[in-house]
Amino acid sequence: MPREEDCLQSIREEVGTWLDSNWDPNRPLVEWREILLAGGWAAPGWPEEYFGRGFNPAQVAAVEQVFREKKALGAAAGGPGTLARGIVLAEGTEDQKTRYLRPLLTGQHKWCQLFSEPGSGSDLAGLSTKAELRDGRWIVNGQKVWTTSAHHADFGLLLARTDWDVPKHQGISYFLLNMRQPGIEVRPLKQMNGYASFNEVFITDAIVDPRDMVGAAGDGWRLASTTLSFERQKFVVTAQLEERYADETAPIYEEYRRELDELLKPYSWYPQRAGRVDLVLPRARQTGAIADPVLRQEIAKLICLDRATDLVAAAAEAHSRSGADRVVPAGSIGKLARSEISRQAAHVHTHISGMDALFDGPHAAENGLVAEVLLSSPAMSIAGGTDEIQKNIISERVLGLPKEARTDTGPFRDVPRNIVSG
Amino acid sequence: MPREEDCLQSIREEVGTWLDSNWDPNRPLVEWREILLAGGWAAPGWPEEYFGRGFNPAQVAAVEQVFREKKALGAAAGGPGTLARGIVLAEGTEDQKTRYLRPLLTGQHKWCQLFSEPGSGSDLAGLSTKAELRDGRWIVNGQKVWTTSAHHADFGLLLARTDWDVPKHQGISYFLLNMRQPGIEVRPLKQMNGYASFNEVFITDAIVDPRDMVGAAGDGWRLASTTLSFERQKFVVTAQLEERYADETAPIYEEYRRELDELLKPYSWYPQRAGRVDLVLPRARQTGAIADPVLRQEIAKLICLDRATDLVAAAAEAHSRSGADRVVPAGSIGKLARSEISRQAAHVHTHISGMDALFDGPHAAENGLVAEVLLSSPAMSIAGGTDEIQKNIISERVLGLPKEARTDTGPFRDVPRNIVSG
Amino acid sequence: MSLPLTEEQTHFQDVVTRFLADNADTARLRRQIELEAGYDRETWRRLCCELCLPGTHIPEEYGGHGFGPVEFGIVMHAMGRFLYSGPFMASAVMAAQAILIAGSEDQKRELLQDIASGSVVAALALDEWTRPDALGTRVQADRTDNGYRLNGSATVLVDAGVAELFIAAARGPDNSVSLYCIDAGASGVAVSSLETIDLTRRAARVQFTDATADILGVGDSLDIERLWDHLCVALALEMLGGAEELFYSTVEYMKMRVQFGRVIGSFQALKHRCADLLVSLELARAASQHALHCLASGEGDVYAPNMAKAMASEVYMDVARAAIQLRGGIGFTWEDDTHLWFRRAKSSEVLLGSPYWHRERMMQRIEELAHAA
Amino acid sequence: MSLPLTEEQTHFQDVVTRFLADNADTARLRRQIELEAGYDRETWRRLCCELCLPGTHIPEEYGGHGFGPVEFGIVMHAMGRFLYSGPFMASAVMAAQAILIAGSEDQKRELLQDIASGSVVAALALDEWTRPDALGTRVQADRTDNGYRLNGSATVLVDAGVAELFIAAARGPDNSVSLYCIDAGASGVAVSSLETIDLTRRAARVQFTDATADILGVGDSLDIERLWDHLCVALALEMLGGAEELFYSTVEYMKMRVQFGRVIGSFQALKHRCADLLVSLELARAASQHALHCLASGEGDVYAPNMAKAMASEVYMDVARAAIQLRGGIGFTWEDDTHLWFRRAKSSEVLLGSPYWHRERMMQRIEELAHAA
Repeated sequence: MPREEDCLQSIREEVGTWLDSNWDPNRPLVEWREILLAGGWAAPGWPEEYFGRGFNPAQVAAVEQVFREKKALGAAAGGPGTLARGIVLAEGTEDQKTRYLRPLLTGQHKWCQLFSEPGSGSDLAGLSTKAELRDGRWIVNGQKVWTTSAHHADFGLLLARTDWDVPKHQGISYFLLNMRQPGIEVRPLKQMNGYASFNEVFITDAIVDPRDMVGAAGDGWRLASTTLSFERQKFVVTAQLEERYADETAPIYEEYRRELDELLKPYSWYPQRAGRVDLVLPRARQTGAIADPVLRQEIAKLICLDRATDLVAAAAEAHSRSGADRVVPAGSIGKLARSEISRQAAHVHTHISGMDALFDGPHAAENGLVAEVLLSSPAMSIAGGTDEIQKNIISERVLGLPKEARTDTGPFRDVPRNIVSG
Repeated sequence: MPREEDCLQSIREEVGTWLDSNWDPNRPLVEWREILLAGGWAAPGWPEEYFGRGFNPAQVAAVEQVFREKKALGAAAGGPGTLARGIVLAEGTEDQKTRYLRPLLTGQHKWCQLFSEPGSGSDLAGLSTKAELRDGRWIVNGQKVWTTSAHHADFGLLLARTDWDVPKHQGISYFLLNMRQPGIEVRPLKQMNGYASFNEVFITDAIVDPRDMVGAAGDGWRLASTTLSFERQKFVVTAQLEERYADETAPIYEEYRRELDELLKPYSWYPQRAGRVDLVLPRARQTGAIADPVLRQEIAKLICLDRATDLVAAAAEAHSRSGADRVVPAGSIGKLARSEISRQAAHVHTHISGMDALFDGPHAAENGLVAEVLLSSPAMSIAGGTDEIQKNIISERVLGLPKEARTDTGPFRDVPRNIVSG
Repeated sequence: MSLPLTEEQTHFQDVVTRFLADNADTARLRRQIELEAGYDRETWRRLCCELCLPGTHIPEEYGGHGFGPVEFGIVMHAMGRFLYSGPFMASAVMAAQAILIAGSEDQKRELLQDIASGSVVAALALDEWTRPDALGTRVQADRTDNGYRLNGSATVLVDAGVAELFIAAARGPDNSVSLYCIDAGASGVAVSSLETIDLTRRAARVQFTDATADILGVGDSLDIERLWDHLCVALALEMLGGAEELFYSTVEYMKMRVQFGRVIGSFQALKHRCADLLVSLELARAASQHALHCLASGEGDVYAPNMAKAMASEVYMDVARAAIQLRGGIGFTWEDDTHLWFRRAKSSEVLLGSPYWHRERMMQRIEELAHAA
Repeated sequence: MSLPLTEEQTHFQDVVTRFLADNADTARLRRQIELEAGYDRETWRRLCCELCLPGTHIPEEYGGHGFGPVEFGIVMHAMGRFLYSGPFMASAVMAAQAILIAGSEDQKRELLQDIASGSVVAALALDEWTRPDALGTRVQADRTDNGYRLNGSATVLVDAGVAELFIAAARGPDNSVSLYCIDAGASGVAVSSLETIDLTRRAARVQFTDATADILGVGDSLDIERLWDHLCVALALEMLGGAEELFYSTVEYMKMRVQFGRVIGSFQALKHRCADLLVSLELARAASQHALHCLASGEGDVYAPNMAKAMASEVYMDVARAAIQLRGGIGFTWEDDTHLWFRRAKSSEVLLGSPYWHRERMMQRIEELAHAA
């Protein structure tokens, strides 16, 4: 134990010294990150041959802490780029690593994720975007949807079907798609709450060089699952998303805040989607609804749900840290509970607001935030895996009940699917 | 119209005159019914060759009315006997009609219905009671359950499987089983609410004469559906079940009330199963719960459900009388609604009663009726077709959604089924 | 109890439905939404002149057709089914009903004729749309030499500029609430648009500043509850129309949409959800039909309007939530029509009183009856 | 937040579970029910002497083991899981907790030792079991020369003849509610059995007629809410044990029962119902564990016991209803064990306060805190 702490301390000292001589808030952001990469501090959790030092998570956290103390900025932050970094590092060819990792870390390249399609929502593996090898190049045709930030992405993580004569999971391949080419058209996708946080991507004879296939043909489904598992990994030094260094005025911080804003913009309505439970008691006090015994019941139900869901998550966290193996996947349970919280919160907000629930816009309750809750909450039980999919997961994987009989196990060519008009 | 009324009037006069000269409350019940049969007034809706006069329902109702005015008793009342009369009359052989119809009308023979089995509840056609033809007689083995009044039945309407090599609906045959034989053992089946309204019937090498098969071998499933359709038919003159002629002291009324009591005994808890909505407001006023705004909401929800369910039933009745064809089967909808009413009523009764909900027995709330509601209401969503079966019916037959994929369409021998230990 | 339709009624239903299907489809609705025009004036003109719908339920002596509750129910159902966004509800139902209940004979004769023909669009202006007992708290009426003047602010359920006549509830000098008639063009009347959740039923704020007004009736206090009952039943019928349309379109979508190699309508959990919704719809439909007939006959359950509105509110929201969920991500897009019904369901849920309010009122009425008996 | 069990705790859980599985199975339970004996004295004796369970949570200085909340939670969960019908809850939890909260040092030393060892069975006698504010309305305590005398009637959650010592709540001469200690054999104490819905938790009426009593503590008014909180949390833990047992046995049944040629657990509508129940169970379990730790540490949400009891009540009833429904007709028979849990769920739902009462109390506490802040 003391030895580990000693080691962390020496890391802290080393990175501190390095930052003291290299960190300069007057440099342009990308230039600074080039220095960071050269110094080996952009991705200390990565292997040494790829800008890293092979640090474990505790060591990476120690580095991050020093960065934060010195208000030094790290590698480009989160978003689909995190997934791209993860998959290229883990499964990419040498050539792919050489070409993509550096601009991912400096933030010069933006990425997006091209998995979902209009015809395959819950059934991701039922995708029908087609990639055909013609004259030594992959020609891609199809349509993707729910793509965050596609409109300023340089590259996309693409799933496309390359073999129609095998069962659906086996015919999918994984590509790194250059978004800056004529065959790519990106259109904003407006949601019922008025935001356009996502895009539709229409792909018409887009070209992918064979060296931009990840893994082998048919590996796509496995690689897609691997990709999603990178959502929580932490081997790169990036600022916490909540730390904006708002008081700092040096140009590099300005540039950095623009980068963050662009990244976070699509998510601005997510707190409303979750139900804004935090607003319930203040608003109930303000409107007088807090004195209504019937609404008190509804508010209390909401608080119970919300509080207990946090407790379940905390317990799952404690169990996972301790390595104990409780069979309950807190993920699906929490996801279902949060759908219910959002529904109940929208219900409570409606009745707390009374007649004000009729109105929208900046002059409405809480500057329109309440209306935004009412119009966003339906997404909570759909996005990221519908309630129905979560219930399948729980009943089959946790409770061990039999799987739904499948009718889509034959060659994909013969499986019924939706006809989508682009 | 006037001609029809004239005709009814002349019927009223004829039966009135006949009763004036024949009705005598000092006769034994069966003897009176023999006279009734001989006079042709026991089953005026039946064909003339079988004790009847071929009357339509309005004419039968006119006859019943005169009987009621004169306090004359009709043929033996309701229960499984109604089904037996229906099926024998509609599908029986001449021989079966000759042997069974008369004692069914006089009440000398009691019947029971042997359809359900422990291994096949919702899936009635999955029954596995076996009938084999040996030495010119059917030998029956198996177990039946939920049999009302089996303990004093003389005969039973029996479904048994005679062919195991065809799909399940095709291998079932329909028999008239003599219950007074050594191979029949009847055991009372106690329910969770303490009543034993049903029986289990164990059938071990019971014998059925081939002339007691109804229809042909394999006709059983069709005949079972036909049987259940007789539940509401009204071609026989029987007293209304609610009319007990309680003030009449002549011996025939005593005998008749005993018959009724025996018939009705298994159903005494049915009003409690339905939730006793009628008790809710009086009890809420009595306990003071009526002043609780939260419970008022629950009571109001219950009243809404209950009232609207009656309205749906009345509308369905009006539509069916008018011959209009709305596609909604009021049966399944009403059944589901009544399950919900019973659940909500049990909930409301619990919270109206407060601490009294802990107690049972004659000293508890409403002489234990409230406890009986709490312990009987779970049956409402099971008996007569579970909620789940009703929802299948509605979604498939009304909404036209696809049927569940079947795995039991092959020869019954190969279909997975429950092993029941007798 | 709802009786089967006669042949004439079925024909009437067909005509109304076909007209709205042809002239008030969602493509047109969306154009109005984008233009912020509120409603399509040409469709409204034809609905008035060709179908004469605003006069459906207005008695013949006041220039209407004097049709019975069945025809009125047919119209309301169709209005809700197509989310009709013209001023039918505001003018022909709400304002006309207010005049019918509160107006003098002369006023009925004078005002209803134009409303029935559609030549005047009227709108009820209330300072409180969710509970009748709070009416008149924000609008005050004071006597003048030759009438009244109004001060305060109210809300109308049409966009600014649509209504030519306001029927406003206000508290008079004796503290009782009455209805007043105000020319929308009069001085002291300022109307401004409000942003609403329901894109197909706009609203506006009406500000009265010493606005000249005539009292409806002869000053006897208004039977607010009777008016509220009528409005609730009309709204409940409209809501059922919307809920049924959305429900059956969802069922059709489920028969077409494929996931995992089969139509999603074949998944039992989704089938059962639909079955549950159908039960609730049938119950709510029966309740609203019943309330309509109770009001028309003056007989039957006094709480029937509360029951109808409470049940319609809950089932419409249940259907609206399910309609989005069962469509998945597509149902959450702007381009898909589902949210237009969802928004109507959400605003109708609180309009004229939440299910909670109606259930409480229902219990009060039951207990009042019990004590009277 | 519930932490993973240590190795010792896991071992303790195994021992308790195995003992109850072997000695308090439903076959034995049913024998006690038929005999109307209330509980199996031999199992209780061994549970006291061999496992020393009644002393689990009683501090060492009063003769117990002084185990922490985790072990107490393990025991309560197991008690609920097996519907243990002996006087554990009545004596070791309810009466002991009352003495711990209200008793003087001397009383704790004197009374708890025997309760912890099981040599005395005590029972809390309350005139109101669903809301603490109504306590003491039906039992009156009056001063005598050398103590108190009690009059009135209360209920105990053990059968007549089981308890040797009653801890009764009564209203004293100064109108404040205190707890009193009464010898069950004293004159003026009459105990009669009550018929209960819950066959595995009997009850009896205790009638006091000038019964001699000692006051617990030194006459300072009782912290009723603190006692109630402790009882609620113990009950919530017990309820979760019962609900989880019933839930998992139902899931197992669904894997075995065949209809339409497939196990019923393969029908999606039933699978989803189970998934919903598991979510509710996990939430309620987290809430009850949390409440236990809040009480033990004196920190955290003050309303945690209300939340725990409200959630446990609802999920237990939901599971109980589903357990019968998913078994179909078989689940409604006497012979099937499901109704034993259903009855426990039903009585526990109202015992110590309904979900409605607890949610209201929770809101009061939240608002008290907000006003204090």
